[in-house]
Amino acid sequence: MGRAVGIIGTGQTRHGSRFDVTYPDLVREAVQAVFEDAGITPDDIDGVVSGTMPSMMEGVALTHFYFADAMRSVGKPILKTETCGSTGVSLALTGYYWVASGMADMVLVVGSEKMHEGDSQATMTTVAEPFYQRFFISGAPGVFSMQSQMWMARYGIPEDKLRDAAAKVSVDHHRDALDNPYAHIKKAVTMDEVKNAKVITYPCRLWDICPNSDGACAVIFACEQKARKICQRPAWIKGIGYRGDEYWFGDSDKVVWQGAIEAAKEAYGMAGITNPRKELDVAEVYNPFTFQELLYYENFGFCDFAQACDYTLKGTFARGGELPCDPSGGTLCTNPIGATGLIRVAEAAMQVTGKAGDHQIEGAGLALAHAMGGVDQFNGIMILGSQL
Amino acid sequence: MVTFDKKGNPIIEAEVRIPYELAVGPTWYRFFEGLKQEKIFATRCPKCNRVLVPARSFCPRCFVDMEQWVEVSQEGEIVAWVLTDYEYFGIPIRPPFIGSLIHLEGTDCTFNHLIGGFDLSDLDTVRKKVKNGMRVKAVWEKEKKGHILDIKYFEPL
Amino acid sequence: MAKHFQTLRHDVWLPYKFAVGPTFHRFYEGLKEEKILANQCPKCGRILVPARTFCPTCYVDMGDWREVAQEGEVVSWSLAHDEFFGMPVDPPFIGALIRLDGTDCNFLHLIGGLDLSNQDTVRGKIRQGARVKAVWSDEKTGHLLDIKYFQPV
Amino acid sequence: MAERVAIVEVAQLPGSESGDNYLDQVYRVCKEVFDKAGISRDEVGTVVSASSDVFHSGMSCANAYYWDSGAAFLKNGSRQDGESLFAFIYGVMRILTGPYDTALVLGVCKGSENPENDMITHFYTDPFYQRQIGLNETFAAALQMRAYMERFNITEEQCAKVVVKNRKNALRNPYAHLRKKVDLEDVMNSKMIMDPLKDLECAPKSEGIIALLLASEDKAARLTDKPVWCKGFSSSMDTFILGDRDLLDGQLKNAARRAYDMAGISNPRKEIDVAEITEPYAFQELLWYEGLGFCDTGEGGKLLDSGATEMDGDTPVNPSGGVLSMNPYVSRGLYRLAEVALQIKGEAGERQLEKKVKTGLAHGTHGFAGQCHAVAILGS
Repeated sequence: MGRAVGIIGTGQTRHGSRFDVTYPDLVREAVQAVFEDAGITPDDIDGVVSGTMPSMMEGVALTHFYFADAMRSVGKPILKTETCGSTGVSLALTGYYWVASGMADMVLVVGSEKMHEGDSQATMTTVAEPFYQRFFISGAPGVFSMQSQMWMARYGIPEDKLRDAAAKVSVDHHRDALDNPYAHIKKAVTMDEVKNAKVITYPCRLWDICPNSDGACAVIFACEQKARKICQRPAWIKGIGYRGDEYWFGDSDKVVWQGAIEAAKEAYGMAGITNPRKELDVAEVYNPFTFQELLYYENFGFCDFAQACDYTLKGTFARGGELPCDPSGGTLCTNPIGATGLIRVAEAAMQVTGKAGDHQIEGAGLALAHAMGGVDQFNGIMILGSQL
Repeated sequence: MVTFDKKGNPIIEAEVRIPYELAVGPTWYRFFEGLKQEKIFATRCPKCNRVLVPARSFCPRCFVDMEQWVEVSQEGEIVAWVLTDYEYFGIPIRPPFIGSLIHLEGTDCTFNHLIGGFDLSDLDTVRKKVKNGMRVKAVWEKEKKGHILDIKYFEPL
Repeated sequence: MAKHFQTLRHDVWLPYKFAVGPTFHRFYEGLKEEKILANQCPKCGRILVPARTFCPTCYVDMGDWREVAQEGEVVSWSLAHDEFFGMPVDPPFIGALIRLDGTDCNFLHLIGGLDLSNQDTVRGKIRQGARVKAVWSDEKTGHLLDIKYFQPV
Repeated sequence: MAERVAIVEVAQLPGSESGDNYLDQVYRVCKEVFDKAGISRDEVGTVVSASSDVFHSGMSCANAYYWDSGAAFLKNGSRQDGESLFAFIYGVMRILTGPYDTALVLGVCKGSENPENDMITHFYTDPFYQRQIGLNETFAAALQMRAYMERFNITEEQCAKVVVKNRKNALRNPYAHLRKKVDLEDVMNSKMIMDPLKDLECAPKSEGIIALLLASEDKAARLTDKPVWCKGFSSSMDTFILGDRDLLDGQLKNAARRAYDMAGISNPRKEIDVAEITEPYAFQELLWYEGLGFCDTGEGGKLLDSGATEMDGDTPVNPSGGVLSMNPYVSRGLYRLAEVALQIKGEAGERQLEKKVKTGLAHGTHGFAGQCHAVAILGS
């Protein structure tokens, strides 16, 4: 394998509705923060990786041009990565490979989205082609509703139990987000509120679904030698994995989801993890929908298939549980899509370096970050550790 | 022109419309011609033997051509469904509607289409009526355009 | 686009709301008052127009705002003949980069106020270094085209 | 860690309009490159593609659509946006890092399905300033061309001669989109689009689906007896606002210098046997000669006049016919790379250069007046 790579700094914007600033100014907020965190200057950077979700989300195409100055990329080599919702993790992977391959020593990675400037559901409709799927994919909630339903039917999970587990996920994460200074939705909700909220696409109700957010995230990747020199506690990249399914939603199983399983397996193999629930200290799972987070517990081997609800209701994946998931509040509370996966990576890095502040998981040494993209199509994973 | 959002931030509103024109190609063409004759066509992979609908020109897994055409059953079982009752800019079908995955008999994937033919105005009534595993059958539009919506929807049997 | 094979027309039609931010807002407000506003980088000292939030070179917040001259020199120009998507005015028109007096970058705008029907005549009149001056639209909306065009002096 | 990465095989589709479905075309070109290399889809390690949503037939998240057509089902893959040479270098990085010893690199752009390129490039602009003035890539190029002509006394004829040269080369390239000879008068008399830029000096809008198979040194030895090695690469980004830039002193020289350093090239004019460069506007080929160090600043016109960049010159440029003969916006960089690889392999058919080709350069650019450049050096 290539050279060892560490994360030496992270930066995030205050996520939310950010009509107060233009898009490049928002990006700059995260980039300024990452340089401050890493304590280096742009002169130290060998290359920049930029990414957002679909070009037409904000009405500006090929945004690496637009952000050239805000990312301090003028005069520098650049890559532009885009893989739908998994963009953020794909960005991190690009930064990782650039450094691991020896083609750069230090790379700045920037992900962003300003979802309030466009119409997210209208844009996402254009992910489905107009020959066939366009007419039946009712936005992202529709897809995830179908997925959770298939899961429930496959294992005969009682509807009430699933509802309770999903509601607990929502309640826990909304509380978690209160401790995350960057989070978008900062509102505590109760089990009853979640369970009785407005149905968006059955069984998904309002509090089961992530918001549209504006936000940016920046992360600096460095080779081992530079990371050790510059940073007292780098977050080391221990494992990576990525898989994509077929384009058509109906072509592969999304309950026992090979794409998710194999992406995790690839990352675990590299990191030497055999029992993820025991060995991982924290996981930032991409959870735009409560039900989907539960499904991921199973596919990532945090528990057996059909068991996620039981474990969740026991508190295994809550803060203080055996494997806390999304202590940042996760995607459920903050979703600037092109940045979201990178925020997962940044949060995982903050956890293993003890920089997560009020939502720190004490003593976290090994963390998983994940993002999903497409119509349940892509899964990307990065595992970070405090020790190389 | 600058206007203001509800918090008083200055914004510029714009709508963008970009025209594209897509090549249908022979496989989709034959599939759509089938729909005009009230037939649903799939193709079979010579290697893994899976029957995939709509018809494909190649198997995504085996990466070989799929040249054997089969007409598949117009009946099948619901694998998943979702009632959509919210609207957004550019939504292709007026809500409420039920999007679903249907396992058509004799195929090895699920088919994405609508469930309909009954009152969709109340979620609870719909939930009592529509269940996973339920059998449904294609209902055709009178006028065919060679379009995926030539099948009006699938109706519970 | 009539083609010899079957196609499917497919329009991507999307709505947007762009956050203007305080810097452009102030710049637009200036245009409404027939003022072209720039600001100065506290580090490199350059005066950039339109005003920016940050200096693209030094990456520091821009400092003092100032009104700049409405006259300058043509740096480069092009006479557009054909209609194209997003064009600001009907053709023919001249798009140009103009160095406004006292500024340190080139301002993208239009040149007008002369007969554009004959290309050779235009080429005779407009040259690199030619002096031009802003002409304002009667109605101001807080838009770059509140300046109707720059006219040769 | 693999030391070197090779291009093993290349497959490309022609640039002319095709009634075939997008996904079928992607599948076929991937299949062709596997067949040439004698491997199956299952053996492919990783897949990196290049495409841009806005140049992608109106479908967002482009790589979701062609993921399985692009042989990537259940594989670790990624996508680069804007410039397809980015996908090449990302594929190289993935092999260098391991554990994958092969990478499929794919460039995808079915231009015939898109509106005019400039309708799309207009959306590169910020909504507040440059969009309100109607800026697009042709508009920016026209401003750059005039500045170039005036500063260095480049003549309109010199710019037009680039078209004559490249279109003549395209006659021998079966994949080129425009395969009709034009002479200097045709170009000079073609419709003025944005003065001084004439219709025939602007690249067309083409289809372009292309696949390259990369492999580590060990694997390449088993797959081909004519590996083409990646010797150097870099890219460079310029500032966003057009009026802030010196349009005649851009980022190409930075990208080129870094790529040359990596490849150990000190005298590009002597050491590079063939160059394929991205010249969506004729005059840009002359300006890029300068940026690439083939001649001094302001001497691009003279270099062309000397005949050095003709097929039989000492530094032939665009033997494929270049972007003026075929312009699949996003994948055009990979087409340049593929042509250089074929020239080095000696498999360029009728357009194969007579001299021995050992080292070649592929250049890509996207954005207004060359806001971003990428340079790759390949060698035998």
